[in-house]
Amino acid sequence: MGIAEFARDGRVVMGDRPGAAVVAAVSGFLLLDLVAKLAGTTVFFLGTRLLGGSLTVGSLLSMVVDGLLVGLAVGLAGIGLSMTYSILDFANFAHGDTVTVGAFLGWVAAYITAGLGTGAPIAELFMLNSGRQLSTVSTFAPVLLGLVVAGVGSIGIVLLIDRLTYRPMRDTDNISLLIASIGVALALRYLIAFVFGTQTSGVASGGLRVTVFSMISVTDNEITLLVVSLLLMLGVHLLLQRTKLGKAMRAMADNEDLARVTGIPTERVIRLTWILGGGLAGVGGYLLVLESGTISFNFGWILLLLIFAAVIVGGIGSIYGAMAGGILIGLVDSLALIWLPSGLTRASAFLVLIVVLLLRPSGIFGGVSTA
Amino acid sequence: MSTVDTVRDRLDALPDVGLVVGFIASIWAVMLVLAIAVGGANWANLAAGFIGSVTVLIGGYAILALALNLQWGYTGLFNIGIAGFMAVGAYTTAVLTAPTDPAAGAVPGLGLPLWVGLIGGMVMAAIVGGLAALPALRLKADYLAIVTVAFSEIIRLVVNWSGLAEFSLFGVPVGTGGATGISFKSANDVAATLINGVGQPLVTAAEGVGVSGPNLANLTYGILLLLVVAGSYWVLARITNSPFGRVLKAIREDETVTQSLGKDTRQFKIKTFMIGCALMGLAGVLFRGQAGYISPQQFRPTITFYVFAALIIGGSGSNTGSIVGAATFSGLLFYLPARLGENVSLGGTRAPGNIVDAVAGFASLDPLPLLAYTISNVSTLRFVLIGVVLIYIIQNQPDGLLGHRNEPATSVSLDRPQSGSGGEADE
Amino acid sequence: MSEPEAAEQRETAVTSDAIDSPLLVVDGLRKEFGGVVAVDGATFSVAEGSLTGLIGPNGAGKSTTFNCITGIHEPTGGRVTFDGQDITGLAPYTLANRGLVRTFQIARELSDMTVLENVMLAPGGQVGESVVRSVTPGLRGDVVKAEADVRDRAWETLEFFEIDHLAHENAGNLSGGQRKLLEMARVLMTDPEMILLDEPLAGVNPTLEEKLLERIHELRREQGLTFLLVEHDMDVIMNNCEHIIVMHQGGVLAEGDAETITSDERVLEAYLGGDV
Amino acid sequence: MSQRATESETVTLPDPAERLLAIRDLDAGYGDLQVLSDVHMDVADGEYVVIVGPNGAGKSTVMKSVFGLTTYMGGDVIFDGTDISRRNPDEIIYEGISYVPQTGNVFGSLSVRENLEMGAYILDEVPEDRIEEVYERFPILRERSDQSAGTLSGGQQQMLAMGRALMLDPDLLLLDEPSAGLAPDLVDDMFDRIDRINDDGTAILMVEQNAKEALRRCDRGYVLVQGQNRYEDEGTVLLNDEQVRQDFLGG
Repeated sequence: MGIAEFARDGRVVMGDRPGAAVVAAVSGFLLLDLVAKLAGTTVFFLGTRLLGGSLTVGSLLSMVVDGLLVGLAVGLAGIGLSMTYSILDFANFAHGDTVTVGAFLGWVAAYITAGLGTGAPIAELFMLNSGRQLSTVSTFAPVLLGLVVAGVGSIGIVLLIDRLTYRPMRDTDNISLLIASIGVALALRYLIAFVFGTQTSGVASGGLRVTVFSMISVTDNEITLLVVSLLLMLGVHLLLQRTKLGKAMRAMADNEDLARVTGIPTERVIRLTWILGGGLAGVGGYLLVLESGTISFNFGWILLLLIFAAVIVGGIGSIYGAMAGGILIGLVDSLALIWLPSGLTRASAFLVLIVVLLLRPSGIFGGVSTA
Repeated sequence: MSTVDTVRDRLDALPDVGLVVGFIASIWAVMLVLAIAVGGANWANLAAGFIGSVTVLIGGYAILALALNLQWGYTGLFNIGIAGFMAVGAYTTAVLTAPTDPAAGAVPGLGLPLWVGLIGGMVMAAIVGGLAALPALRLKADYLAIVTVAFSEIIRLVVNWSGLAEFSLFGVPVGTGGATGISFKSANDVAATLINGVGQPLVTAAEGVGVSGPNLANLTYGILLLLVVAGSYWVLARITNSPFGRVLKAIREDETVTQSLGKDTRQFKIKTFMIGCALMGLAGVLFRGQAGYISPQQFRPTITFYVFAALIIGGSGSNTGSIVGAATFSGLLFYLPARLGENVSLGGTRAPGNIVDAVAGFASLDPLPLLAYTISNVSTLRFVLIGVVLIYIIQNQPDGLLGHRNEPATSVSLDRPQSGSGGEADE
Repeated sequence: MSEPEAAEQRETAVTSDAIDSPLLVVDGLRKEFGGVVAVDGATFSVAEGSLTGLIGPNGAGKSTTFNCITGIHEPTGGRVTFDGQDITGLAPYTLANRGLVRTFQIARELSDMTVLENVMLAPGGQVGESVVRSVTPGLRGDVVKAEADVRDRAWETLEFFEIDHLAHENAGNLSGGQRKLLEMARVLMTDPEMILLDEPLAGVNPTLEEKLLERIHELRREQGLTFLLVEHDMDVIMNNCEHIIVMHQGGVLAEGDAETITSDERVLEAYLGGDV
Repeated sequence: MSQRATESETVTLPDPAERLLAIRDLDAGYGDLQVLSDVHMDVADGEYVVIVGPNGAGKSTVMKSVFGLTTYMGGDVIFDGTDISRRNPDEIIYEGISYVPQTGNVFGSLSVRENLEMGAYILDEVPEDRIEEVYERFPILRERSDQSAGTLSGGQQQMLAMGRALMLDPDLLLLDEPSAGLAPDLVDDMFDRIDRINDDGTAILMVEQNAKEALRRCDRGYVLVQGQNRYEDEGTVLLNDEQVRQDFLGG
């Protein structure tokens, strides 16, 4: 099987040389254009602007920072999607709504603890509409508590969902599982809408603004996102590389049959997959709200395709790929603004997704651990 | 499981047309009963409203489910970009038929007749579908799914983009209207004209029993849509009950074998994708653009998943099942709960404004506030129900209501020929 | 190796019953997967109307050869000629339409289709495979007429293989042996000139085995079909094939009739795992 | 002359309780396809037993059946006095049997050392002494310790697969065609290593395509034809039996 796979890959790459060449040409052109823009020169050809324009280093840097921050959270959420894909072998369309669930659980916890004693009615706090904006600096303890609740809560939810939905279907084909996950996605999303309504609530805004290198300005909430994401990614790395169960997870993603004859308890590995994936999704969602400031019942669902893009670009099944892919997609989403009108930047991220799937289905970083 | 089985057994006994007509008629009956129960003196008008709306929904979802059934149920092509192909069809029709001199603030179009617009929309959807299919069809099912859904989102973002809201096409001003959308020749108006022309006596009669003009027009439109469903069914049945359909089924089962039996499977897949997308494009304008107005909001990916739910409930692989599924989904899961929520009240208990107040009633052992809250939010909860039904079906009854049926892909009776061969004797 | 020497080697490789009218010629076929060479210059031919056996120990490259001939894999090197025409690397459907078809080692029935549908799928160039003809009133008449012919032929073929009583059954419900019969019936419906059989008897009980072999011989006799057969069961090969090709380590080790093969010490060694 | 299976049935088979592994009247296959019928086999403590036979005889199926990877259809598989015929692989591994599949037998993305650790997954702690023993047995694995297994050569992967299987110090090691796909000059080396594993006390049941070499080295051999026992005897006796040799070409 390994050999056949290899051969097929080889053939695919061969057949796609022209496609790869086009991609390389386009990337080269964009890079050249970027340099021209930064230099403030414009090149005209036959009366039309060929490349160039103007762009300040400062605005470029702030775009990079934006993209990096969103990308980190997307990557964090993507780890779970990638893991379920490689270990349970299906594309989980409910993953975006797990992100939402985690975010709501976390924010309700943070909001209520921050609001206790302020005299705000409990209903307003629970519904996240007291109008108060939390920040890491001003309400450190509640924000931290919310983070923990987001992780733990979403773990509980995904374990319950696995028990009810996916476990009875362990031996079914991956398309049936995918469809079941669409059902889960609908149910989760509208349960949230049932409880919290469909409005968008503003819940967080930076309490402190720090300027770095006198050009980049970031808030305390953004720094929290950065620090927590990096720490969690490091944690995942250590878990997978150093712990026995983490290694077993990688082993199972690699070769499930061999894992079974080696005595690896596959159900336990699956449980760990949900725990890690669900927890990171919840935390990722919580952090995204911390950064963007607003929360609504379908923000995770809207994010799902971006998470898919991150995971596929990084090579589905690869956890490091998901992290790297997240950052890359975050940057594409943000930097596309240099060339495209703001309404189309998201489309460019999806375009990257499609191009990668067609030209290099194993991802840019090429399946570090393949499914 | 056993309930579904009994339902299935009974369904099996009916001929297909009877099955579909019976199904839709019973949904109408349910609506009628509801209207009588809650409408008081106004029941007839309410019933016409309910039945009209549910029929439009059934018609729209049935066309979409039939198209998806051709692609997925027959050929195994997991297309979850339905919303995007609907948008292509709808926007093409809109741009072709929108008036050249629109009202202030609206977007101009080419002002062509509606039928030209409809054909144009289908052709464009087929072309875009074919272009999407060319590279994508070699991907495995779940990757194809992701590519198609991403593709449909790109389409939506493009029509939503303000840069295309109004532009000049070879000197002629046209546009998509961007986020605000575009108005064009309303398909509904055609129904209204029809009704007010030849159907004048009918209108008078309807008004006599209290049915309003718009409700009657809506009902007429729904029935027109059902005629389109019937036409689509006829075409698809001929496509699938033929050697062409046989090859499609074979591709779904095992593409390598199909190839080694001499079929150029790629061609079959692309054709199928184009035909299905054309139908999706048609549904895009007839269903979403009923009122002569479309906007990008109407083509979110969610609608794709509703079509999947409809097809899976009915049974993928069966044309009749597609329609039955669409009727079940739109009638019983999508429309009915919302109307029940609006029209059922709990005596004096007013629904609390949020869930906290609703649950607070429990402190005084009063479940009514929560119940009232639930009822008033039933239009949200129905989507939870749809999700749960989807999970239940895929776990317990993956063939849906009718997917287990054997609908052999052929254009003739398959019984052993009576004359000619004398069996084993001559071997 | 000098030219004449190589030529001489080739001469001796082909035994006395040299093939006068080869239908299929495999010349220097080579297939690599990554760095691994699975088929390494295999050269042999199959005479028209013959029943030729292809055997060899595990890993000899039989399946890969099969897959290269039938277009499942693209060969890395070498040439395959069928009926005088170069068919190297052509897609499976093109080959089938030229009369070269195959069965699969593990029967690959289309399990959610009926037995009759399975068989009716096979004939090439059916008018009803055109959408326009199938849909348009008036034109559909031709489709229906052609379809009736296909149906009648399908019934006859099922009767020939004695599985007509299963015609309306889903193919997935058939037993292992019946599936093998169905596969044979299906490839026969393509009107082939040559059929490549990949272990048609694996998992088939002796009675059914007898029946299948009888059918194969009958098809050769009465329709002049050519068969190339990969089979593990040596008895079957020795008793039925007039020409046998032995593969070992990606190449052809020996060729000849049953007697030549069984008395060839190198063949025995190859099977016992010795270096040859 | 080797014992024909039909004759040996009249001779009573050894008492299963006295054998490490005893297979009796085993029927097994995949799904509804029966591959083995009435197969019997014995492996004594520390014995080196080889199963040979023509292609498609069901040799690998015997091995998979012992490890619970086939569809059970009848008969007994008795290991160390316990009937394991209907157990799953994850239970059987606790009994003291390890299995090395023919293909896909290493975790390609894990390092060599991690592969070995996975071999001892069911133990509470990583047995450093066992890893050390495996490294001594296969020094190349120590050199490649941190390299991912997917980058090893075919022969090295085969050693790693065996090393992984030895991590639990099994009483019985099941090897499925360990020489398959190896370059000819590596085959002898592989057989030498298997000899040494057996010399150190581990009983071995091995399927081998390379019948000549395997029969020369083993204690006893079974010839399987079409899913049934055909002959059994000392390896060298079988090897020199003209009838057995002909069996490989049918007969």
